[in-house]
Amino acid sequence: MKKTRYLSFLVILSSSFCLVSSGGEPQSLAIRAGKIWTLTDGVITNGVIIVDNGKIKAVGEKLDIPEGAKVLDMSDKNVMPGMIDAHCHIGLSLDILGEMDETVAAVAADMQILDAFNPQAGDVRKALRSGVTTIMLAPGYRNPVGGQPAVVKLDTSKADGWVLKRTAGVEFSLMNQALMFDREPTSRTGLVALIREELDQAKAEKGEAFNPGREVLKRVVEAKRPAYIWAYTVDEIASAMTIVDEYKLNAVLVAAGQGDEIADMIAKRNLPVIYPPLLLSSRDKDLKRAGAMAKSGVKLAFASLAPKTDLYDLRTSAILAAKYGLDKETALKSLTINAAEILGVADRLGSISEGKDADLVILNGDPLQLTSSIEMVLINGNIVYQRQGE
Amino acid sequence: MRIYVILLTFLLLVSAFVAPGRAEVTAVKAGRILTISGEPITDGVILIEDGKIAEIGTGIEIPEDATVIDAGKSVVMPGLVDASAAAPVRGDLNEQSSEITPTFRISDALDPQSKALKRVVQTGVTTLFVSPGLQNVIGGMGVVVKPTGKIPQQMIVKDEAALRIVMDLDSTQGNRIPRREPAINFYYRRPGTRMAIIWMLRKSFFDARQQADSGQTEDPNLAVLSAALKDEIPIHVNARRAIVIRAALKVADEYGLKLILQECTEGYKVAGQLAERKIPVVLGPFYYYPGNTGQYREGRKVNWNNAGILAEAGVKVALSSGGQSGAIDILTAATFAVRHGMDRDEALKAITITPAEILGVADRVGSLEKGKDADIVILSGDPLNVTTRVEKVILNGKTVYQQTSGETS
Amino acid sequence: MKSRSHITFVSILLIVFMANSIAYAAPVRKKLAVEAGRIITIAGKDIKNGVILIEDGTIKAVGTDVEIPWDAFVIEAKDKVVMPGFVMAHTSDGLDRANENMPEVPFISTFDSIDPISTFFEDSLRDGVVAMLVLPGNNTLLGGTGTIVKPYGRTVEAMLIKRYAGLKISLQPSQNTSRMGHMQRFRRYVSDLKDYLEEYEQRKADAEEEKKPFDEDIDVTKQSMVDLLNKKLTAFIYCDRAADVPKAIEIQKTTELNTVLVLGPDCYKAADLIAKSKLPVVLDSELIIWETNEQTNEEEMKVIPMIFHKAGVKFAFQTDTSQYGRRYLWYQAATAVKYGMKREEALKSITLYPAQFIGVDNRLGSIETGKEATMIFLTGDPLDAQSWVDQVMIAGEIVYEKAKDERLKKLLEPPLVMQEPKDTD
Amino acid sequence: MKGIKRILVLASLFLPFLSIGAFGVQEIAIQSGTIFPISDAPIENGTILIKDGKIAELGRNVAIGADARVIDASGKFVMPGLIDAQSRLFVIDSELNESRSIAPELNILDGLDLFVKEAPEVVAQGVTAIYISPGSRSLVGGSGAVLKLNGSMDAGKMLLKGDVAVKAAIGVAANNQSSSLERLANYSSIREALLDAKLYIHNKEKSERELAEHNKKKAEYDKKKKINPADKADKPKRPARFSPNPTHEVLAKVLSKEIPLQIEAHRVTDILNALRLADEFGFTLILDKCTEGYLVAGEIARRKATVILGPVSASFVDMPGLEYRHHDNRNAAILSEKGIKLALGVSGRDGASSKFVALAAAMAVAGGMDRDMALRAVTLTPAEILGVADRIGSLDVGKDADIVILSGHPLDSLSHVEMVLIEGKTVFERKDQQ
Repeated sequence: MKKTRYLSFLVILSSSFCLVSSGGEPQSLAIRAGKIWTLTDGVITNGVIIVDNGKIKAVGEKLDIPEGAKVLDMSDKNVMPGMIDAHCHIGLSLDILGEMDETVAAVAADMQILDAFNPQAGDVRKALRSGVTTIMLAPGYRNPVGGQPAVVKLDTSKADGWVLKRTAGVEFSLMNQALMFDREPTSRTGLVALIREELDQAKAEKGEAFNPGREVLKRVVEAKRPAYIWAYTVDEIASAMTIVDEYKLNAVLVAAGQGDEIADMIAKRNLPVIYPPLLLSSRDKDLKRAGAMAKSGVKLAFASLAPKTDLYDLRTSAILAAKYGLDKETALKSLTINAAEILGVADRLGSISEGKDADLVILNGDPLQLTSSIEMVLINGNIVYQRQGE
Repeated sequence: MRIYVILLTFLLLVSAFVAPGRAEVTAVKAGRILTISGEPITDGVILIEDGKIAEIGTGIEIPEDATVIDAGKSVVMPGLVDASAAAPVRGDLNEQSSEITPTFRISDALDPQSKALKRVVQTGVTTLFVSPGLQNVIGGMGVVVKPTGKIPQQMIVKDEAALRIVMDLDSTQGNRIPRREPAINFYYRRPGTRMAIIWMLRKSFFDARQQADSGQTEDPNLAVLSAALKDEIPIHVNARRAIVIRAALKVADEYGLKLILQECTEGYKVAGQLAERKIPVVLGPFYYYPGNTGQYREGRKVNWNNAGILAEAGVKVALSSGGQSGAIDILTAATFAVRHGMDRDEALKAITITPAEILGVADRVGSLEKGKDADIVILSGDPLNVTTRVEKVILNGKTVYQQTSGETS
Repeated sequence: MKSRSHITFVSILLIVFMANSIAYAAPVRKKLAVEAGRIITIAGKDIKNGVILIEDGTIKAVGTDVEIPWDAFVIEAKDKVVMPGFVMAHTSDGLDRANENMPEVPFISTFDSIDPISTFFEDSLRDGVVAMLVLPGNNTLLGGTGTIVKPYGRTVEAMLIKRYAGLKISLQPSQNTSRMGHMQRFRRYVSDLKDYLEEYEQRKADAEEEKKPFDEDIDVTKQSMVDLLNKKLTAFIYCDRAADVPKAIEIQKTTELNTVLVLGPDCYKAADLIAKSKLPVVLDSELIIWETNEQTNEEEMKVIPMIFHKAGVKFAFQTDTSQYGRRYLWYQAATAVKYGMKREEALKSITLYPAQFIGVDNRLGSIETGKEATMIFLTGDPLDAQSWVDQVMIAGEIVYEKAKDERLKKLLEPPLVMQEPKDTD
Repeated sequence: MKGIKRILVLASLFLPFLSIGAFGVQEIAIQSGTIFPISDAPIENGTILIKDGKIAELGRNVAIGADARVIDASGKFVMPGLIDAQSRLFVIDSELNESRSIAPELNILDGLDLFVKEAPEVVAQGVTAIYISPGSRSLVGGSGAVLKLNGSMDAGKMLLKGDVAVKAAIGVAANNQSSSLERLANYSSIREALLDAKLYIHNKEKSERELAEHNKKKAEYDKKKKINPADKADKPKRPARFSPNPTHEVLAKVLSKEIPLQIEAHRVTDILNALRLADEFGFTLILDKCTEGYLVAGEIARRKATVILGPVSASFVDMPGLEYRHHDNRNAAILSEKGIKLALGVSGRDGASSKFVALAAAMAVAGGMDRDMALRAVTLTPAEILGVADRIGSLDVGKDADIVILSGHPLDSLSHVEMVLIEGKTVFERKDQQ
């Protein structure tokens, strides 16, 4: 008796996560919003967003709504662009080592994380309620050269169209976690040496013999593809910068938590930083780091590194950073447009402006308030999540 | 408490003036200056200009715009040089995947944030030599650093300063089967006996010579070794027991290598040979009697006066912390060396100019001379006294440590 | 290999001791006079060119104007500094094994475990230590009782100063118990003990009432704890970290024990609490620890003796024989002076205070009339690294002379130059 | 630079002492701020008068003595100090769990290190009191305590209430090996312990009766003896001595409702088991964590069990394992709507987390909880559940002056704590670090 009720309740809940997708064929849609956080040109109060064919057609204060357009009245709500999680590992196995890292081979450049991604996984569907519409799906940090991340949208119900970038670059790791006691390399020096060696060989690669790994790294060395380098502590970041300087890589620092110590140098090389989640157990001095980094001119994007933290807490990170000295605008941008720029998808995502995808998040309050919750999420103009009223 | 605040503010104002290394001149006045290179100077002045010693001596008039550090009655001496310091590196100091890793450069892994560095500078050490771990036969290349700077590049004084070779039994260590691993993996690579260690050494140098003769140098490892054969890179051999030292000398004779011996716990037994071959030694760590101290109980045959005996015999001796972070600071090591019979001046040299010479950085550090780096330690009294304390440390002309009453409260 | 070295090593020892015994076979002189260049009395001011008059191993007079009786044997020490021997209030060296596995063994005693030929005692004598309280280690809740010995003599009985002194209580939990459980265990033990005593008294009362003879003794396993509660023994309570200090103080308050705190390095944080409690303290041999300043992120030196000194705590130093400098009591004192502690105070913390803590200050700890003639002859100032212990006198008997220290010779002099084997190839 | 920092640090160190020294006895008035008494409706531009550590008066128009120290709170918000009912502050890692599975006689105070550095950070976020209870690895883990963060390092001075509740845990110990059998075993072994306690009480009472009886007999016997020593009546035998058992003593108190039993339970089965125990033995139940409570809110409400809920967000906890699988941020909202007395705890990874109590409340609001209820759930309600509501939890005349002054609304994530007073003493004052 109890059991059944408990089950039924569960069912209801889970149903609330899954999609309320409205039909298949694209139609035009108009959203009246109390506040529109465009992020590229300020905040519009009592504005309208007109969506056509999944794209934003127009956004402004008083626009006339085309006839036949479906109207969403959100005049007491806030609208912001769909948030972008710059690094996470959902849709893989929950076990950290499970699907993220190739532990036998230290160098796995030609591996593609998307091959391990399960679009129907529970945590992917659950992720929609967090207001994150696009993620960078990345391999872990346990390989010196760890494979190729992908950029995907979270409306994975459809068969196709949700993959923005199948191969978005190559992941490197200079963290001590990339060292294993029974696999080369076992030391930081060996780690740096190994990465140098790989890049050298890639440079030298003529391309006669078929070697997919080399091919990939070659593009990285030629700065055609970005290198995503995991480095948390100062010494790790320092060795990352050394390599970037030596090979003139087009690089992004991942999880550079202690970057503020040498922020000026990071800024000088204008390396963008994908910032690790601000944990609710951190000490004050660590919570201040993000703000300090931004102040000295480093471009930030936040990441949940799920399953380390819930995607739902991506926004929490931004809010904590803001509470501890990051200015509000930058905090918001680091959730959206900055992330889009760093991941190279700013042409389609990251702001509410004409021509961009209609990936929108509708909240019942200021996005930088923990009290405000996410009411509705749209991807390509389709409602993919709607909050159950209790 | 309030008094402290006032005192503190005063001190800090002073240091605040000194701290930013502006191109302007700093002058250090002191009752007694131990130059090490020359005679001690009483009531002398040291002029510092952009990190270097511009003038030193008595009767030097101080430019009025100069910041003056008046050390009063205190004793001033050059920053100490630790010729074998604990490596400020996170994680493994050895690349376990091979026992011959000459290209392993410890400088790739330096951690500027290391607590050990911040501590060691407060004991007066301004130059350190850091080398790879002891678990490879040929471990790789060490680096001379100063405990300053935010990234490794800013710390390095001399990279690839020496090649580390280990002839003690350490390189037979870690030879185990890891958990859940098939029995065949690279943990079975290592020599198990001293015979094998020395054989591998011979072989590597033999190959290196072969390659050098044949002209082509693909293998970077061998390239480093042949450089060592040509004395382009000095060789540090870790040898504790007399038998190992003798073996080292043999190998050195065979390949005409120039050696620098490290640890050398039983060096006193072969002092004569070391002297006639002009082989310098870097002593430390120092074991206390009685014996089963040290990983291989090499403390058993310890002689407290090791340093004294070697110096007596005419060997160039440097005293170091022996690569141990918990070890006594080298000033105390010198103090005890004197207690046990070493000559005072020798002992002072053994923690300043001698190690600098051994590391090949004597042109920059190790003594107070015109043109050298302004690495200066100000002591409350005689350096070889336990009750003397470090009051101030100046590194490249900047005050990096200032004794405050905050310490003790 | 090991065993052989051990044997050789033992034999060396025997030789040394033999040498000593031969040297001092002569009967202890009844009357002695020490003419010292400088006497550090600890009790009062230092005395230049003073004389110490000794009769039957006790000091009869100290001063400059002491005239020497004609029949007294005069010891020339005009170029020496004479001071009372050092006292160690707490050590667990010189035992074959310091800790029992069971948590509650108050009934065992170090007396049964002290190893007279352990080099620790010989080294201690060389370093000028004349008395030490040997207690069980720090890993057992109720570790057992201690023994006060002098580091001289071939049997424990010969070394003995006090057979039954001090009981070790450790607040550091052993494996697989939490601090909560550890404390609970202690409280439980005490309450059970009181319970037992009540019962015991009751039986006694009944017996008296019925005019029966009552010959039941107190349970031997509980005796030492009973003595502790009756202040016949002093509790040496080991605190691993600052968090344990309040508990130790609580124990002392609730059970009113004579208490000496034996502290781990972390305990400096509780210096003020300790000062308030007025309990004597034995510091850890690690006198300087480093701490990262939260705000500035700088590494800061914490000089533990100074912190306690400023807080007004009375403490004694102890040594760590495995550490190079820290193994000398004088080095510990010198370190404290280095960072601003008063010299007199520092010297007291290695002589008089430890003597008081272990209750032998009526005999040792200072050079005063009426005290035992136990003193050391130094070649220079005690806090100077360059001065050595030249002679040690215990109860009017010279028991150590540097000149006759065979092992010290071996340690300092170069070996006989041996012929180097010629390479034949 | 470093120098200036140092001075700042020192200054901040002095500040409390100075203010204590200077204003300890004097009366204090906090003026013209928006006051949230929690127990009552907010007061615009009101005044609070503090006399020797207690709240003497509060309201719109309060007469202030001439010599009173006036704190101007105009444009600011004033509320009672926050309470974290699931704190890990002062806890020594791995000192929280005893290897024995049933150890109710343990006291959390023995497992704390009051010398840790996190405390000032926590106070700086307006948290003035915390409740710490033993860990969840042992089934019955000992009693918890409420401490005030008044900057003292002396447990005696910090302790507000000891032996608040006995901590038990169902299922959590079984978290690793997630067999439901294990969970069942947990339940039954706790039940056994309680039954033993019942038996113990019975025996105790019995032996007390016997002893009383014997004493009576003895008295008569003595009287007889006095009258004629020749009396041959044999001396009454003293009954066997009853030796008290601390374990059972504590559980006996639980059974007699002197101390509530705080049961940590995450999953529905465990929560229901906890409720069953409460039904059977009739002790006062505090449900701890209660991760899946929203699924059985009705059951909990029916039993009138109180709940200390947490963590509100999954990112507070370390590795959301089996226990947190169905974690939902609407939990608090659903439970409180059912009228369950509910406190919000942080229950974070470590001590520092305790500073985020206010954020936890905000998150609960995001989950749909009523704003006032959320505020109550981090102030008055925990005070009531922990039985310290007579001292703290709201701004009422006669209560301790544990007061927080904020730059903005308490639930505003970006508002700053300007000043914190504990019993009238300033323990934190904000100097603009940013």
